[in-house]
Amino acid sequence: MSKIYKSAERALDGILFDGMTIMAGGFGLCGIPENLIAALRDSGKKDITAISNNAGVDDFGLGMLLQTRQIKKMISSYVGENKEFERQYLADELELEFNPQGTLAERIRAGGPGIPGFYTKTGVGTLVAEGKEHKEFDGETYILETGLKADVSLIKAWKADKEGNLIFKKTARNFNPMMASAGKVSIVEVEELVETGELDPDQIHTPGIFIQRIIVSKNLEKRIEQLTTRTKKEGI
Amino acid sequence: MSKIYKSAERALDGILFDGMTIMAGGFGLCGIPENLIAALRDSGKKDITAISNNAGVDDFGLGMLLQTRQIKKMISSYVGENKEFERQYLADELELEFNPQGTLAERIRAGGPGIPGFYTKTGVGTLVAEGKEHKEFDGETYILETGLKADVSLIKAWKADKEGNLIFKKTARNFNPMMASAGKVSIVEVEELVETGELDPDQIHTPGIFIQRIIVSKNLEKRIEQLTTRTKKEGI
Amino acid sequence: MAWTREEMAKRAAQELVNGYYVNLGIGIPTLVANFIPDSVDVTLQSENGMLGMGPFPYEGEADPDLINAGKQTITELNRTSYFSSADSFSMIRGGHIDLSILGAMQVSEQGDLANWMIPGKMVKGMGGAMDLVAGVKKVVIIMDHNARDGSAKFLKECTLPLTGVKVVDMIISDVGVFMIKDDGAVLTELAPGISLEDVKERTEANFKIEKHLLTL
Amino acid sequence: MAWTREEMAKRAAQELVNGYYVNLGIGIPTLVANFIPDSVDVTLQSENGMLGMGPFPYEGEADPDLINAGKQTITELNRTSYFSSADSFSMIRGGHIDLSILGAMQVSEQGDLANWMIPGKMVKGMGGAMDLVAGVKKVVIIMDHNARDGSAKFLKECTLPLTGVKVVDMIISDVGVFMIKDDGAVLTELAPGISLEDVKERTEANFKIEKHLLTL
Repeated sequence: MSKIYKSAERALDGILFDGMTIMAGGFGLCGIPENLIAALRDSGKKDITAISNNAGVDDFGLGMLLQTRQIKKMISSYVGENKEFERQYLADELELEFNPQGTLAERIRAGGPGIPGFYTKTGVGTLVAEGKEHKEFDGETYILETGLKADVSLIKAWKADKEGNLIFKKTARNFNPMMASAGKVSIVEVEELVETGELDPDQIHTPGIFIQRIIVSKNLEKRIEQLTTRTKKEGI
Repeated sequence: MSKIYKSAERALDGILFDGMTIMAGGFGLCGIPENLIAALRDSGKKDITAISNNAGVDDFGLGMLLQTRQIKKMISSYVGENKEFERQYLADELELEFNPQGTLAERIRAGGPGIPGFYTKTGVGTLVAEGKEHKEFDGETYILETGLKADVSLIKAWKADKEGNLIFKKTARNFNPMMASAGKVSIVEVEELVETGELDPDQIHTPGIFIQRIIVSKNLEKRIEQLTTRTKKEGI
Repeated sequence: MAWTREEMAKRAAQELVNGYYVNLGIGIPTLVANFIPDSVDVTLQSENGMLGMGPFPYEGEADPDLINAGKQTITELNRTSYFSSADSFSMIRGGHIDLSILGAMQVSEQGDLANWMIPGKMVKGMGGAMDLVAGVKKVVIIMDHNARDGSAKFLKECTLPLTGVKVVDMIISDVGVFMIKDDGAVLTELAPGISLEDVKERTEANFKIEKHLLTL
Repeated sequence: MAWTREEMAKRAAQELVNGYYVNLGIGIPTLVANFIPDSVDVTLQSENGMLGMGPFPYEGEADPDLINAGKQTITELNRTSYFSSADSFSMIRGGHIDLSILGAMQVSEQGDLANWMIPGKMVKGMGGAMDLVAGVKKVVIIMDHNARDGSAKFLKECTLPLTGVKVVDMIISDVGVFMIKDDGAVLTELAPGISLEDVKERTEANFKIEKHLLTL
């Protein structure tokens, strides 16, 4: 019953199909499952609905799946960094559903506990509210948003133990924990795999119950999208 | 702008009123804000609506506020351990709203992000569903539950830094993190107050933004409700 | 010779499958933990916020910050993780727990369950039971087949307030085992010394009988 | 002599109050961090999952796992905590952030905001802007008072798709400061060298004028 797979390719074996819905963790290029995205590209599966806050850049992250035209629809909050995305969208080759970032995070979070819908005031009176049920609570208007689940969630964590208990690092956490809970099958790639018992049980971000398969990342690039620095002279 | 108060009494000063709604963390007697509950009792404030998974025992936990008749209404999932509770309830002196434990946890969790309502399948077809809106999602029936907020949340954590960043210990975590987010004012009592910077920023369970006031617990009793042990001979 | 409580727990333990995440209710279901075969590795969830529940602590080693949903002091294991009640019920209601074993006051032939409330008596609350039956993939009930007054507990319809509708997959009682499927209940096992006639007499629910039991 | 971008950011920094939790949008709002008075202790939230955002890293010390919502490499502080996107927006939508400073394409005199979409052009998405304006206690807009073609951006009604309805509390533009209250907008400050006539000419929105400005 080991959850550990030798490669991203093997970890995806038998669970992919055309027309599937995937979630991929990350904010920009930070905390993205690089190996798993590459293996999904290599699988050639198509007509994918991809739920991810962003769409990567042209040659990295989910951008790789756009280049190969494997993605039919994106559900995202911001896609500014990707020219091929723009081209496909303007040519009507790609469906796009924009969600406010907090609504997207909460919709994915709702997938974990099986909450099919919740009300939020985000987007009331905007295009986002069109066609959605409106409801008043205590005199204020809210709109109904639905929970999201994925056939497969692709997760990036810092460390895992062999049970699939996960720890994320800094802002690479972002959407990963909720996506781990919202996937029918959730696969994680980690920088370090440790023995069960090495992680402090009070400090586990995602308990192993949410993780079905584990791989160790190979050749992580961890590309920086916008390198901003100061020189020592500048002080703070 | 220090969040640190010298005593539970001072930490509650100026924010209590008759008829208020409080949340109190804990599961059974595990992870309850002992000092804060005692100070709330000493305040004499009455007609309180108390949201807490349990109602303590006769002379400890929220049971102390029942003895003094300060609680008008309890919202709980299980109250089996309290004879005074039973007496007041059967004598119609106490209102009681039972929520399924998961529904209660999610209602409190919804308070943090300001979600006024969500759908769940828990309780469909039972007394819990009576009078609640029913709605179908993908052919399955769910009921509408509302989010909960408190005027004041009483929280018990293991450690805090001076910013109010919190770490909980083992199963004493339970309802505490959600209640911290759902309180208009959230007050924590901790076993240990550390300097800001001593806690690992990746390992903070409740960020300080949710905590307005901090005290260090005095004379914690940490009563055990059901001591169950094995002898070394028995092995596992 | 109907099954004892221990024998019922032992029978329930046969439902455990390697790799399962399991939630055991309070009472007889707790006993199931004592009968998990060595060859089967399951992870016990406690709804107060723990995955990977260990045995009771040794005398003198109990930690007040470490209890299970029955409020008993327990221990942690290598694999243990702790989390909030909200995250705990994400597991439970979201369908991430494979199996829950619970007690019952009444079960109907459609799989309705009543196990939290007797009108007119003091009600302690449903705790996590409604969430468990709503969300867990497979729900197994362990119960005495009849109430103390001899009345049937496996009924055409429950008369007590429900915990959940069409949620029970299997009943293990002192007289045998019933599977509850979409097209009705089926008696699949008999406790030693219990006859089909015994079961029929002591049961109000309609049920089919699995073939091999008819040839006994 | 209208205010420069830095001067607008500096004016916005005056809205920071000791103990505030603050979210700064991308663009000019980011500059506000450079003008926080030493006497004011605020905690910056970044919606990708960080509270207590520090300055840019020194050269050679950037960490790809540590970025802000603008995807820039940053650093942590003593007080920093990291959390998931869901927890981040619990803070934002739940009213736990005291102040957000954002850019705008258009603002209406009722406080409607448009800052994410121009029909017919490629839309990049609203990111966290709709959540911020829906949930944060006070929303301050920094913007050029007029578009590049000279057209007004502070309008009777927004013509672009909205980010939020009645959400803006204050506008800091290069010509001055407006407060937006329940009963309408009020011009409360003028940038040096800007006259009331200038503002009226460059603004479509109706606004009142605070007394002391009339006596200038």
